[in-house]
Amino acid sequence: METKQRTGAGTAPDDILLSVRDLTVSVRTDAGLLPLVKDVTFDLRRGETLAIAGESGSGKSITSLAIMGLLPPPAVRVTGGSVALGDRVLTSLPEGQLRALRGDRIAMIFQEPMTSLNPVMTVGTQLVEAIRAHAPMSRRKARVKALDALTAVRLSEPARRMDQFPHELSGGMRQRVMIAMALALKPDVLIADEPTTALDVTVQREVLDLLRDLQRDRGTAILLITHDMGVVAEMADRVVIMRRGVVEETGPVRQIFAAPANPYTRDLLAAVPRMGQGGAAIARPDRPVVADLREVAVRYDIRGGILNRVTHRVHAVEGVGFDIRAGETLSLVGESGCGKSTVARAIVGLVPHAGLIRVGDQTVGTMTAQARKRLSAVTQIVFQDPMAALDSRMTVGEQIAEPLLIHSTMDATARRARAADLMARVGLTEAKLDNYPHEFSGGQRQRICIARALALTPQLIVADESVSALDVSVQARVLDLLRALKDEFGIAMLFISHDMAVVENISDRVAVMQLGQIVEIGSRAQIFGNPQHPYTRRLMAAVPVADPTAVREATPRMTGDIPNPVHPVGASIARHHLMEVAPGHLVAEG
Amino acid sequence: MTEVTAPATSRRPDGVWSRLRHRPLALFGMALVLLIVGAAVLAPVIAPFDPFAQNFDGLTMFGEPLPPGGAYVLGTDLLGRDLLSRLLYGARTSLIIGVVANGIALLIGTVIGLTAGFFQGWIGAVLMRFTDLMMAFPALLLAICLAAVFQPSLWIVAFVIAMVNWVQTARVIYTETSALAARDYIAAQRTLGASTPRILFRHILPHLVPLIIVWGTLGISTTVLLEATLSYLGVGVQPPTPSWGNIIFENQTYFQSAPWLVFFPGAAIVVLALAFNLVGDALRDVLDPTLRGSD
Amino acid sequence: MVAYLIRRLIQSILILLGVSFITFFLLYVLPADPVRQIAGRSATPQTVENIRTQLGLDQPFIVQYGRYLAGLVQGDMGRSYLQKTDVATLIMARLPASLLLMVAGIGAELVIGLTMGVIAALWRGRAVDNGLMMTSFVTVSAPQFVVALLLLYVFAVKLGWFPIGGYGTPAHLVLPALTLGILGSGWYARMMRSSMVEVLRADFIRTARAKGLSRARVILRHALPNAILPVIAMIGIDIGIFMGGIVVVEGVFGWPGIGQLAWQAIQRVDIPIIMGVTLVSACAIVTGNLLADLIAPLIDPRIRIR
Amino acid sequence: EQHMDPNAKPGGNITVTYKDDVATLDPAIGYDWQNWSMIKSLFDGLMDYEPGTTTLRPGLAESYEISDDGMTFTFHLRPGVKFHNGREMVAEDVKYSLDRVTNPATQSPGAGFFGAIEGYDAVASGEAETLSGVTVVDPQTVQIKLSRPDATFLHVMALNFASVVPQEAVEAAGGDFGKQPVGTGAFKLGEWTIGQRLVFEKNADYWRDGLPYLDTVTFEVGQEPIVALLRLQNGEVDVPGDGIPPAKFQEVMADPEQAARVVEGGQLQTGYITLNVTTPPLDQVEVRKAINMAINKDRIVQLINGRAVPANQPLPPSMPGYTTDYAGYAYDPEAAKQMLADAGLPDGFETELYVMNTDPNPRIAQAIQQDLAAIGVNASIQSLAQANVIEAGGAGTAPMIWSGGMAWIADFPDPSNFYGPILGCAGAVEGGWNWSKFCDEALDAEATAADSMVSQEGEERLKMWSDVYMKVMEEAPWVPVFNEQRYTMKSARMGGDDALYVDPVSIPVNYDYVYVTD
Ligand SMILES: Nc1ncnc2c1ncn2[C@@H]1O[C@H](COP(=O)(O)OP(=O)(O)OP(=O)(O)O)[C@@H](O)[C@H]1O
Ligand SMILES: Nc1ncnc2c1ncn2[C@@H]1O[C@H](COP(=O)(O)OP(=O)(O)OP(=O)(O)O)[C@@H](O)[C@H]1O
Ligand SMILES: [Mg+2]
Ligand SMILES: [Mg+2]
Ligand code: NI
Repeated sequence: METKQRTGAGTAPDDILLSVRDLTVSVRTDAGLLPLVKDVTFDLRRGETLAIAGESGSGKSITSLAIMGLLPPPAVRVTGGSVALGDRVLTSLPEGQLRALRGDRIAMIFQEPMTSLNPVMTVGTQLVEAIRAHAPMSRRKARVKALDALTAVRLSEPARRMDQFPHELSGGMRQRVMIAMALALKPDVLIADEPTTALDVTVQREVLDLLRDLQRDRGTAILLITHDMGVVAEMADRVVIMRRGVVEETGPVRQIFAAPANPYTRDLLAAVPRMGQGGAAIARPDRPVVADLREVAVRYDIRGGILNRVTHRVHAVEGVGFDIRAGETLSLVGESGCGKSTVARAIVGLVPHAGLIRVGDQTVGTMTAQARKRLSAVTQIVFQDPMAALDSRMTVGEQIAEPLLIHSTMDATARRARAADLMARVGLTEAKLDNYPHEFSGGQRQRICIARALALTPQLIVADESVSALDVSVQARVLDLLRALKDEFGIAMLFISHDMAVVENISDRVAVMQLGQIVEIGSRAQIFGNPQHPYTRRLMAAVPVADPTAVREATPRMTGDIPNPVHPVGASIARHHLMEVAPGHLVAEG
Repeated sequence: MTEVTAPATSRRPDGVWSRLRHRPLALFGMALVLLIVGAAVLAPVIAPFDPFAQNFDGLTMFGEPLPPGGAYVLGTDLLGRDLLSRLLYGARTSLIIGVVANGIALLIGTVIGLTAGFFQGWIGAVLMRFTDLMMAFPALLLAICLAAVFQPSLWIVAFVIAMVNWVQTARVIYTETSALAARDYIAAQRTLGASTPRILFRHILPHLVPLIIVWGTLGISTTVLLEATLSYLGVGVQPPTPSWGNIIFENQTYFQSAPWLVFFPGAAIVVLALAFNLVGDALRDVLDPTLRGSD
Repeated sequence: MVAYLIRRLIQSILILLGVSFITFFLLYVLPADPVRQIAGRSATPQTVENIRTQLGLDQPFIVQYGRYLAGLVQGDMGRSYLQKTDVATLIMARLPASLLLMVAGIGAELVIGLTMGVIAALWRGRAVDNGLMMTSFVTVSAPQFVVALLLLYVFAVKLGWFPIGGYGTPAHLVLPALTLGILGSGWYARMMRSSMVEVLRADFIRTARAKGLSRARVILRHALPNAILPVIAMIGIDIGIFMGGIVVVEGVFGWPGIGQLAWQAIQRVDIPIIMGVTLVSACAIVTGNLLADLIAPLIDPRIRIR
Repeated sequence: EQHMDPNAKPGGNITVTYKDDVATLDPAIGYDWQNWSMIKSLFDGLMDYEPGTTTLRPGLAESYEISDDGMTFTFHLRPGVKFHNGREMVAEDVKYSLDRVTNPATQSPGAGFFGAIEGYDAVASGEAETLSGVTVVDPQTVQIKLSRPDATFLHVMALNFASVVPQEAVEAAGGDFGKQPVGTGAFKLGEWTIGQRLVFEKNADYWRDGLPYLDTVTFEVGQEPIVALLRLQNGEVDVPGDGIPPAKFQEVMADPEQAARVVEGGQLQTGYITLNVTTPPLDQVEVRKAINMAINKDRIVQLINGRAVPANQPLPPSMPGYTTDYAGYAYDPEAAKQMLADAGLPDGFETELYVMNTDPNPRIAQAIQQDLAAIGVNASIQSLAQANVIEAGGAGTAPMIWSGGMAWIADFPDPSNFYGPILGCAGAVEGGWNWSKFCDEALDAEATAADSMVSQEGEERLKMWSDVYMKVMEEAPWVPVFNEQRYTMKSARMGGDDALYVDPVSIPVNYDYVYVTD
């Protein structure tokens, strides 16, 4: 093995590490070879961060997998161009030699931290095997190295983590483990494919900081793949904009953000929601209250003991109260696990709750089939993962028409016509009515879910992270759609998201949740303009800004684990008391 | 890149047959199934001999069966009966066992697994405890006891096999249903106000189809052989009614001196199971919309 | 954990109670009279009645069952009608052989089936895959007795590699275990194949490859343990099927297990033995299921025992 | 008297296999054909048979006297006979053994054989503990009084059930005597691994000097007959206890070397179909005769590879009392059909044929079925486990039963043995073994008369029995089908007279007298 040269941060700009030339990747189909990525060319220099940005499906992941030689066999393969790491042409290297480079000279971290680690092996084992695959050494020595790596990524209690399994770690921790694994062997190139997309803002913040620090300390070249222009602005030196498999534009970040030459790049940048740019909130105190929650609590039982009795409870939601008026959007923000989804599910009657929930003229509670049906006519939910929320074995047309079948006496043609109409409303063509969910892109699927939710023209739509998984351009389109629908039909909306920029864009009022309770609630202007609770402030500070010139102040780092809401049966929970600091702006004291 | 150009109607899911048509293996499987069913139905017409006739010239002087070839195409059995004719008639019995009894078992298993998995709670608990109970029985023993209590006949045997064989299916369906019931799309259906039967039949059952097909096709040979074992233990289909299973069992000790008596019925069972498997696999793929376009 | 075990134990006992009740009832209504078997051909009606009374078989069903249970609680499984020996003694003498065969058989099943499944999954869509899946079908459809005899004939009689039946040394175990293994492997091969195909698509497999691990390590260390999980659950179900299949194989190989005991007892309505064997088998099945449930979290730490 | 073989070499071991496990070695209980010969080698009764024959000879009794009225038997015991536990056998033991076997608590299936002993009824009903008819005269002498004359009594005393057992060993075994047998026989039980193997060891103190020849006999149980034969061919087994399986018969007989090691002999067995005389239309004697004429016995014999001879009467040819000049009902389906028509059944009738479910019995039943179909009788087959067939037979619900697998093998070589429980009125009750439910008081009386004759071998008595069976055949409650021949196979090293391998009372071989040549 050749010795790795490391020159640190101050590298000459022409010191090219990874060079991609006219890379073309194709998939073999019945109709012949279909290019997925065409003539992609870029260089990655020592010590720099190159971002590849672009909408979903633009070929970012395929490009990075092609570099790694990990294209899914046998259908997808490189059909043209080359990838060179230093003087070695990766695309023509046999698998054995390529394997020796993987993880050693060139490492990769993947989008999904939840599924990218082997669930049945301890974190330590997975690290140790990565190290030993390339540097023959005793298990003990490798463990020491692994521990160093975990410490380097600032994982709390690294020694304990070594013997834990991935599922025992939070998403952010897992991503750190992935990073530790990638960096343990000090590779020249690190490819990070959407490393933070699946994470909370606060966690995203930490991971990004970490990557930057590591790069600064070690001079690793990073190929960062993302669809989040905020992340690009903050992290990258240069950026490659891709669309439909071809490179649209390449250039230094500042230049591209300041003066995008390519129209697509301009669109992309325009679609980025930015903090502080939300339109004026429309106060609607005159409108009728559509949803009213008072002292809502949801607890999940944890059973144990010989008789399998309830010993502990997860206090997922504790004493939450708010109302939403017609035509109003209330956003619910907070970190993962704070109970946002649970509130959503309680409102649509999917989980039993204590306290009072009224939607329209219906009281949500233990319901008969009839009441359940009536409730569904007034409120609908749109889930985070549209693929999971659609029946994969039914055409989308049938699924959109299904509520009509359940609730109305329309005949099949009328239903189909209405479904087609709804499809059109959410910007999809009628021709796709007979397609199945997997034949749509994520954004399209989400729109189908929205169409289905709209079929009964409910008074309230609960959108649970409905745009989180979408890339900016699609996200913008869905948000526009929601906004239009709200204005057109006067639908009230409970909008759940961890993306503060999106929240600022769409909401009239915002509620901040922490550990199952609301810690601050107020109008958008109040929350964003004058956040009172420290937790709210931290959320705000964590948002990456899509402006490479912005100077970000250092954020206080979170330490330790997220406090968990599990308590023994009978334990009393400290409730926050909300104080009104301004009209309609309530903040938890303490 | 343009939007989908194909006319909407061509993508309707009703073309199961038309899509099956393009799969040679599926066609082959179907042809085999038809062949076997045809053989069973037309047995009286096509069988060269009376399957019950103990032909005088069907045995050698020493009472040995005749090997294949000659007047008896597949040879004769220990009573001098024409094996081919017996196999043709045996197809009737074996189809009833492998398809009907197995189908009933599948149905029971699916209903119980589905109900328990979907409703959970006390209904689920009661049903699954009952399933555990049935699973704890050594199946063969239970079958023997049941069959001995009732007078053995084809339909009783079919019933007994159904009673014994549903258990595994129920378990598997239960696990799958529980997982499905926890998925978001079912929650979405609930919030749409869909009735329970609707959720069960329109949204859960179709997802269980692949599983049902797998267990159904695997069950064919197991049930056919179970019938044979029951016959052997004296609680099965009564002689001289032929079934592929009991032909094997009657003659298995002769596997050296008269291998055709074991080989042909054995092959028939394999072919039957395989034919249904080919059709089942193809059907599963065709019914799976995520695989559309791959055919 | 302890609480869980206790809970499962209680559940198991209830299941065993149910099994014993149903079996006892079926045997009660069975159209065969054990007393006639005991009394023999020359017995006078009076002798027959004497024996019936002695065995308490003239009592109502509930009383008989109650007495059986009472005995059972004291660890008394009754005495064989025809062998005039404690059923417990008879079963205990044979149980180890059956358990050994079961463990070896399931082991063989797993080895053969899983190997087939893994190979098929790795080369899915190719001729190897089709061939293996076809083979799995043949094994599922093959009659036990014939397979057993065939193996015996080829490997013991013709080639002389193994003893012709019998019990005692590991060499004796090979053929019976192999028979059971071959016959049961088809199911596992199919399960394993689909499970493996699924796992090979998982993200963490890609991660493992990105680390530069060898192909063998990726498959054996990363894919296999994950793919094997659904198969573990299957073992529980399998033991039930196994207990039925063991009769024939034990017969052919002269394996001194409880299968043969049961077979003779059924022929001659020796009710205490039938009851005993049923209960012991049920115990094995229940224990097997429990073990499968206990093993699962060892393989997959995400599964929690509650 | 000792029948010593001059060529015999003492020592060595032979291996015998069986499919079924040995249920018990308690002589009062064991009634399977496979433990019958084993018990014979472990125990002795007062009477015994010459090896390989049906000729009675004294056993533990050195001599005996029969009173003139044939009602009192006085046995003089052989002195110095020791049980395996070392104690000397005395007259008390004989009495104890007879009391034990007749005691209802013992649940002996053979208790009924001792019905002629005075006081039997009291013991059987539980009123008495001991048989009043058995008295110990002195330690070497036992006297047995009968309540009615019984010509077969000496045969009864040669039955396993009459074996002499030591009380202390029975009591010490605490109900498990069947697993820890102690007798006076040529062998004693060495090792018994349940479900696997039994080893008999030579009883060095055996009272017949020089016997047995073998040091040990190993019985391996749980062996499938076809596998046992493979092992025999491989030289691992000396005698396959279950005989040559049908699937292998032709192969063995076609090979001269192997065929030479097969010993053929008759046995006291008849395979028959019972016709339930209480079930219409089988209650008409014409119908029963028609059925007798419908069965093609030659073909059935062919089906079992010719391992039997067609039968025409209940008794097998080798049984004293067999009627040699009787032609029986000849196979004549046409005439049979005519008879049915005469009986008012021109279209035949529907009936059921019960059969035990082990090969070759279902096959034989199907052959019978076809023969019946030829005369218009439509019999559906009920192929069931042994216990279920016996149940149906006893309850009288079975119109026809093929006896195979449960067939009558004589307990002792006397014509009376084929009558009582299976053709007499005593067995024709609910649960009895007379499955045709045939009961003719007059014939019963004749039978009793014959048995009351004092001398057993008397020509006159045999003539009487012959008449009884001829009259039975007149009534045709049975269709005698065949008398099975025995084919015992042995390994090349086995020595001893061929007769020992077809010993009528010790199946498959007489262990005491066979030896190995290597
Ligand atoms: N295994 C495959 N077979 C066929 N087509 C594929 C395969 N994997 C990806 N594609 C197609 O290749 C194109 C590029 O996919 P890629 O995963 O690189 O997109 P991406 O830019 O990473 O998008 P995202 O932001 O959603 O991750 C898409 O149109 C996708 O449908
Ligand atoms: N079925 C359940 N049983 C037990 N605990 C649960 C259950 N569902 C959710 N929880 C717990 O309730 C708490 C709140 O969960 P919830 O899904 O509402 O969080 P969230 O705010 O939506 O998080 P995310 O942003 O990750 O979706 C979490 O601690 C979660 O672990
Ligand atoms: Mg991607
Ligand atoms: Mg959530
Ligand atoms: Ni615990």
